[in-house]
Amino acid sequence: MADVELPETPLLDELEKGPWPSFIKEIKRAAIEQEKAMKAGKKIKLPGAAKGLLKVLELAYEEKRTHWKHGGIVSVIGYGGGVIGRYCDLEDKVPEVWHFHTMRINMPAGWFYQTKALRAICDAWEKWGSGLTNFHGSTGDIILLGTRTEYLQPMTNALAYLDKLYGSPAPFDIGGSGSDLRTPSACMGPALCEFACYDTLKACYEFTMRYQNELHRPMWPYKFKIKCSGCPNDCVAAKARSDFAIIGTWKDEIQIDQEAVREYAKVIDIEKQVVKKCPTGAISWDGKELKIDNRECIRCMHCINVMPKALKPGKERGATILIGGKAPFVDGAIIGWVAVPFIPADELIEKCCEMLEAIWEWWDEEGKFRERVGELIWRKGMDEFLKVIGQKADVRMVYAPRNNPFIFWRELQE
Amino acid sequence: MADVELPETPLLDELEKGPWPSFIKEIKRAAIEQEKAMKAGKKIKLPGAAKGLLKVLELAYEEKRTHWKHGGIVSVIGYGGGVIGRYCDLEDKVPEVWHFHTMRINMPAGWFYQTKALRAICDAWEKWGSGLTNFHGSTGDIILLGTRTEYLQPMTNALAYLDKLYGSPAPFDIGGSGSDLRTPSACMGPALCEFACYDTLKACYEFTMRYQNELHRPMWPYKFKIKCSGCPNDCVAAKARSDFAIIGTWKDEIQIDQEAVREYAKVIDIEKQVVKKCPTGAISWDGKELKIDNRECIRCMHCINVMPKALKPGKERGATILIGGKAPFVDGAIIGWVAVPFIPADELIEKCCEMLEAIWEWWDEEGKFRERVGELIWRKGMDEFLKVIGQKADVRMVYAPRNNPFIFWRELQE
Amino acid sequence: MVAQEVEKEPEETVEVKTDFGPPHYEIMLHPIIKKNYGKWKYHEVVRPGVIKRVAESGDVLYVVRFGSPRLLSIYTVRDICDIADKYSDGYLRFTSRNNVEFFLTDPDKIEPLIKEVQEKLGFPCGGTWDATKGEYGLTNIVHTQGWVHCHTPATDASGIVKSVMDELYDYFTDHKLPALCRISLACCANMCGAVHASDISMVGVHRKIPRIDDDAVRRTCEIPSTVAACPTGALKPDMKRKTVILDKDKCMYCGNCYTMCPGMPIFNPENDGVAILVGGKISDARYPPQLSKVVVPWLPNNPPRWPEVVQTVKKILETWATHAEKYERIAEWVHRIGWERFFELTGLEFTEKLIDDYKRTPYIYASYRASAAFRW
Amino acid sequence: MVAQEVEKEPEETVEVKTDFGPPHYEIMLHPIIKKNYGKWKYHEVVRPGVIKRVAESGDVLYVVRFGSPRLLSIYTVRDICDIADKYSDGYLRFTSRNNVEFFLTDPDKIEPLIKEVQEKLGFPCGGTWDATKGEYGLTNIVHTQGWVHCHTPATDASGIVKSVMDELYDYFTDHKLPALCRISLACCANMCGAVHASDISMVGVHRKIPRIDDDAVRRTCEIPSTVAACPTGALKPDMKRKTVILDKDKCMYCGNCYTMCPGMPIFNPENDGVAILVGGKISDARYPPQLSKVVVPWLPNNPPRWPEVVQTVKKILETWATHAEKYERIAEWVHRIGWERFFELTGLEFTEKLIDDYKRTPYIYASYRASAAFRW
Ligand code: SRM
Ligand code: SRM
Ligand code: SRM
Ligand code: SRM
Ligand code: SF4
Ligand code: SF4
Ligand code: SF4
Ligand code: SF4
Ligand code: SF4
Ligand code: SF4
Ligand code: SF4
Ligand code: SF4
Repeated sequence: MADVELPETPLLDELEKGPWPSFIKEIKRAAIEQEKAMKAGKKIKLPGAAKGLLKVLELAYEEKRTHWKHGGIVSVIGYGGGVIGRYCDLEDKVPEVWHFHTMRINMPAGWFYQTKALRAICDAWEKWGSGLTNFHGSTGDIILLGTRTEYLQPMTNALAYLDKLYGSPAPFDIGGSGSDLRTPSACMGPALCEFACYDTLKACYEFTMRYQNELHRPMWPYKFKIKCSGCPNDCVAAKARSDFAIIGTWKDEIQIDQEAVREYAKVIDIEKQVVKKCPTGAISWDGKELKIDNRECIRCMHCINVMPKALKPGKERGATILIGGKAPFVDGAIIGWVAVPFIPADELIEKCCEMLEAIWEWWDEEGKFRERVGELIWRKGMDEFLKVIGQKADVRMVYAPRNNPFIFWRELQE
Repeated sequence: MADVELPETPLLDELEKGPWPSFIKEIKRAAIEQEKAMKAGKKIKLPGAAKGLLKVLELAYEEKRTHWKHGGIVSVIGYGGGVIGRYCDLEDKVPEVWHFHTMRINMPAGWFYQTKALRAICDAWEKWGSGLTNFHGSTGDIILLGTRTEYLQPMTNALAYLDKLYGSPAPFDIGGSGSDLRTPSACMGPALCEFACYDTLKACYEFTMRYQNELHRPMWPYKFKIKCSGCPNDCVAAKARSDFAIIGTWKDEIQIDQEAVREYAKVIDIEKQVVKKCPTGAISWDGKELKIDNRECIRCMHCINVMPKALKPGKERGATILIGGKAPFVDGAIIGWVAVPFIPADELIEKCCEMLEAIWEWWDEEGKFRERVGELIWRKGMDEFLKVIGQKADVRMVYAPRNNPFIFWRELQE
Repeated sequence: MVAQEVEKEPEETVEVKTDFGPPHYEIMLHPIIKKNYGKWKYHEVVRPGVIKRVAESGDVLYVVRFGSPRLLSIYTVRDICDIADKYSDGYLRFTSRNNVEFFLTDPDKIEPLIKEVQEKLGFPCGGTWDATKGEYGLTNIVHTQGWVHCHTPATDASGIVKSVMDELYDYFTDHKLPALCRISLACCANMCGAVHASDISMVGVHRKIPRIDDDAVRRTCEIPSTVAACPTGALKPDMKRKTVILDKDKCMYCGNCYTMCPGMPIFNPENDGVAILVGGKISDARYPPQLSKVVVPWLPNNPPRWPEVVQTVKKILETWATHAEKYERIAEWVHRIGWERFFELTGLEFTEKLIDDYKRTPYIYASYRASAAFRW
Repeated sequence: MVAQEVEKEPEETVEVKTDFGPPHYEIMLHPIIKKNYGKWKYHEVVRPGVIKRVAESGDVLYVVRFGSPRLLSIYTVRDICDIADKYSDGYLRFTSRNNVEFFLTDPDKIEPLIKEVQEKLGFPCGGTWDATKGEYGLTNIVHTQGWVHCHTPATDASGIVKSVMDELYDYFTDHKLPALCRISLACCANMCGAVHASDISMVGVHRKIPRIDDDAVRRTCEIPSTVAACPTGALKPDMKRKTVILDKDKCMYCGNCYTMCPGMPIFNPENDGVAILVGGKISDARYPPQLSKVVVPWLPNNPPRWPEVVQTVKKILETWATHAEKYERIAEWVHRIGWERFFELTGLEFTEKLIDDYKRTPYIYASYRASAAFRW
């Protein structure tokens, strides 16, 4: 690697030290290897981008500030989202990254890959971009970090024909950004996890495919996120990070394999680790048999988590829908709250689609610019929202009923 | 009583039935006895008032609505509050109660009486009013229910000279109403209760006397209430019903009489009734000795309540100040929250007075019309309020720290 | 002496005196109380209504409590005084929940006192609780004026209270409840009392928008403060016509505008009624103070005895009493069993009306269940 | 053929194709996964980083997890692919927290795999936890772009994460924690990630008002939406001058206006920094989901290694780890011991800055302690 010269980055170099893998090493590696590849005759459209990034970043570290500017509108043909425009305020000093747009690529549900697919993406991005990526962005997309405006379209095409041009088992499409449906995501669910109460990958895929238009063409008041977790453990943080969280759960009784419980009893302290930790005191254990009072169980998953071999969610499976989760702007951070307590697994996708469409129509009509759906519901009242989604009020939607008697009786007003 | 004729009140008569003492019987009794007294030659300035009330009330019961109107401004010389003006919208039908103003009389702290004092009030009110009272109003005053505008001043004078004119051991003064300091109240505290952590009656009396001007002359944005409870049991509901709640508490260790605990153990289940019910699990009991981990104790009073003979609040006594308690208008019902975690008993009255005066000054300056102090603090921030009362922030003021990073750094702005 | 001068009452000739304040409480204390002030050692509940208080000095005082209708004629107050003179050395007190208490030094006089009070006044002995045993009586209902005196009520106060207490009488005279249970009533949303933080409360509610009488508004109201009083921003000033305009979609019939302005009465006989709240709590014992929560949005005004309200309150009380553990107040009980079960056990209906949507209230969001964990 | 035509890349000549969506996930599944899809029976943690998954069919799959810096050059991705081809039949996955997982059928290959990954990639094996034993590893930090790519950051992302993970490395490779602990970082209050609901989070914060460049505002901003973006109402449009006016007393430096309008940069090298939040939680396990709470309002930006931030995070983590019971996440631990003790044990200072005063947030009041019950 000695033949490639890197800029001096004394501050960044500090971040190559220590045991945790270093992102600085990654940037340097891209800088070096892309240059080497170019020298070796490979087609590289954006030489020096990673090197440019090093320079900009070192300066940021020196000055304790970003050197990236607002992006303006950059996009690809037929799409309104999926690209985050980005310019550098050091145009003269570091022209290599004056444009440094990000592309968001819709990952396969559950982030499963064949190496063939990954290699193909690498090959295309080696050619058309900085050679830098995020696996993954925090919405779940594959993030391709940094390219110029004029390469956005060819790179998009490269992905669209990734199978034909690069030997991928399938092409890749652009993900969401802007005021559109963001790339839905899902926990590994039934692919690997015994707790999954519905098929998270299928649901995620179905939503993604059915709402390609909503995903690719921002036309709403603001962004909208869907995340699918197979059980209340919520391994994609759907409750906090999506407007529409689908959390697998069950309605009937936890399945118990008493023999397996007794096996666990040999290695763990069931009384202390399970019985005492049940939030509703629903469990008892007499040294031989584990009893669960399923009327008291709130399906928190704890006991199942501790003894996965012995306990399983019930057979009547489905999901709870939580609505409104989001980051703090403007009305404050929200963890989504219950919109529908239970939808059976076999009706789940269809029911969700019906609801999603109704919600979007209403939000489109009533939502203010940059008003997330949770904020709209708060402004309009759950009453109206429940009508929109065609649900009856259920006490499971609240921690507690209202504490004031200021109730609207709209039906009584003439 | 047959010689006094009462109006027909078939609906109200239903409320004479049943075992609980009947307010209708009281009204009727006043109607009858006042008339009889008059016939017997007693001076009665407002004959027929109670009878009039029966008529108005029967009509209210028939029509399911009140017949009382806004009061306008009625008051007595030198005072701005203490009288609730009230007119009836049935002037023609029931002229006896066309005026029916209420007088609020400042009760003795803790609602303790000599019969001589009560009799004197009765005598004066028999003459100048309807003969109807509330013992007591829900702020704590003696409520004299219903008289005419022209009798307000003589009745006030009767009370002011109740000792001289009616043989009361002391005169009585008017209580608060309108945008003033409302009549402070106190639990029986040290007078009867072994739990009192400071002298509630003395505190209540001191505030009342020191702030006679504030109590009698409404001049603030809105009402302000002070209530004194001797311990966290809060027998005057100060936390919920006063802007400034003084709740007795202690800082050191609960005093335990182990012998007495063992006595209790003979009649109650200490494990179940005490140990298990301690909210922080601070108590243990081995059948012989009760141990309290006072670092874990949150002074909730439960264990002391159950075993008053064995347990006592610690010796380092004082009070917690909660601020902002109020009914639901406008910003919602509030249970007061901690403004000062602990003031030692011997500094309590002076510290409270300092704080009260600072709060009132600030509120007077900054408060909007009809804005309770709790609402003002909410609008302005605890930050500013703490400066006003000269307190440092303490984690005991909150259930939890803020959940957003939207913090003002006023000291950094030039 | 002219005739007119003779007519002047002494009260009309004295010099006005102000700001002398209430009597000092010390004057009003029974000698035993005065002697042992601040030196009480412990108390014991002798029977419902009777608390034995023992001082460090060894003195013993029996405090005997009686239920009162609060609205008292002076003639009844005099009777009370007679009894106090006879049994209680001329001293007595009222509690913070409007009960009457007498102080006895001789335990043998307890029963005669109770008998005499019941006979003469019809006031029941009770309203206490025994925390040691964990056996609780129901005490008096804190309440307000209603149709007896106030101008803004959506319901009566004393009539409902009488009806409820008639029905729950035995709970007052006995210790049959598992924990403290405070009932309150307010006749309008001003909530004069601790309705916003009681175990069970009743509050008068309107369900129709105020009727704006433009003339009356012009004549009697300060328009800016009336407009400002509206918590939902439903009122706008109409400068030209010197009145106010009401946006009926925003009004939730709180009546706050009527409190400010007589020109917009809101009462409505057929639509006014009573909401029921539960689960408020004030003491710090075991569980932190809680605001009350609405569990029935409206019951009709059905005077003279409001059977729907009475039965609902009774149902809630008895359901709780049957299922709660010792010391477990309604808030704590519901915390343990969940609101799901509360509605199931009481048979009350949960509707969208019970989901908070009052934007001014800062708790709205905290009430939404941000969790997929619940009972079926 | 003209020269120019020769230059055209295939990507420049294909027909634009849209809305075909991501690859179907099935294509991407390892054959054993596909076969046992939805039919997994249980899992066991073999050692930190290695989860044995057993299917109803009896099939066994070892999932081996490695920490990743998330920001990867394609050259490293290719290395990862090489390893997957060698050990994992050409399949792999990433987790929702950016770790890499390989699928092994032969347990004997686990150690060689771990060795090879460590040597070639420098990625540590770990990031798992064993709920059965109640022994937890720390996993990767979810984070954002920072100075690497974003225009609004108040701090960097990857640099702090690297520094923190270097310090907490052993917690990743081992199961030394009593419960799950999720760390997140966002470089500004937009909080791209679950910073608002993580056990420990770091968020970039400004402390100075934005600088309004009137020219730039005029040139580049939509004034109404910029004004509307301000949560505190600190901005007003200045119609005449076609710019905005800022009320500095109302501004709490959130930067939301700058997100909308490049004309009012808010970054400020000396005053920007990092706030620390704790006690967020998302799973329903045992205790309901919680928002994170601010416990340190600001720490300086001190690149390249942010020692103050690193030490504070470590101090919190280790204090918790020392005192918490098994399964007790930070939220649950604090719930048990009280915030009083949290501040005492961690040595952090509680100041007025930590008391909520963000009026838009609907939780403000619920955060005020309406109780006289607390610890000393
Ligand atoms: C790339 C990514 C961070 C990352 O490093 O992973 C990201 C980056 C940006 N986010 Fe984000 N957000 C990313 C996931 C999130 C998440 C997490 C999630 O989706 O699970 C959140 C919190 C959840 C939520 O949606 O509330 C999030 C909440 C925001 C917000 C605040 C939204 C709000 O309602 O409060 C903004 C502000 C905005 O929309 O203007 C925002 C805005 C932005 C912008 C576009 C900056 C801006 O103001 O225009 C950032 C572009 C950075 C850049 O230069 O590339 N980003 N953003 C994540 C998307 C990658 C992907 O597609 O996979
Ligand atoms: C791989 C992953 C899902 C995915 O689709 O990528 C995953 C996988 C598993 N999670 Fe998770 N969780 C994953 C992210 C999450 C998240 C989301 C996050 O961290 O942002 C959460 C919510 C965090 C929160 O509550 O704040 C999450 C909360 C849990 C819990 C709840 C634990 C608790 O006590 O609160 C369990 C149950 C347990 O194992 O105790 C759980 C259990 C599991 C199990 C045991 C499920 C199973 O049967 O396989 C999985 C492996 C355990 C292990 O690693 O030792 N998983 N898990 C994610 C791993 C990320 C990583 O690389 O570390
Ligand atoms: C008489 C009394 C009820 C009773 O029957 O006991 C009462 C009666 C009235 N209250 Fe009250 N309040 C009474 C104690 C309370 C309490 C309880 C307390 O003080 O412990 C509260 C709740 C605590 C609080 O202050 O928040 C209370 C909260 C209100 C409110 C709402 C204040 C708010 O900030 O939300 C109003 C409305 C107003 O001030 O305009 C109000 C207004 C009124 C008015 C003056 C009606 C009005 O709108 O002008 C009532 C006059 C009734 C009448 O005709 O006599 N009253 N009021 C109580 C005073 C008696 C006394 O002095 O002892
Ligand atoms: C007399 C009175 C004080 C006064 O100055 O007037 C009083 C007196 C006593 N209270 Fe109280 N409380 C009185 C109103 C209250 C109130 C206020 C209210 O009801 O509006 C409360 C707060 C209610 C709430 O939390 O919502 C109150 C909450 C308590 C508690 C807390 C019980 C709990 O489990 O939450 C105790 C402790 C106990 O006894 O369990 C208590 C304990 C006591 C004790 C045992 C204190 C003592 O050592 O003497 C007193 C007699 C017990 C009895 O009656 O059996 N007192 N007590 C009030 C009686 C009203 C009545 O006539 O019934
Ligand atoms: S959310 Fe549940 S189903 Fe999905 S991976 Fe996590 S534990 Fe498994
Ligand atoms: S799932 Fe949770 S609530 Fe249900 S029994 Fe298990 S530990 Fe208890
Ligand atoms: S508040 Fe405390 S001190 Fe006062 S009467 Fe009640 S129990 Fe006694
Ligand atoms: S006062 Fe309350 S917290 Fe303290 S030891 Fe007694 S029961 Fe426990
Ligand atoms: S609650 Fe309302 S109606 Fe009843 S007395 Fe108070 S202000 Fe009047
Ligand atoms: S009743 Fe209440 S909400 Fe309706 S206009 Fe009047 S003040 Fe506003
Ligand atoms: S958190 Fe803020 S600064 Fe960081 S990537 Fe997201 S929008 Fe950009
Ligand atoms: S930084 Fe935030 S608070 Fe300040 S002006 Fe901008 S949007 Fe408003």
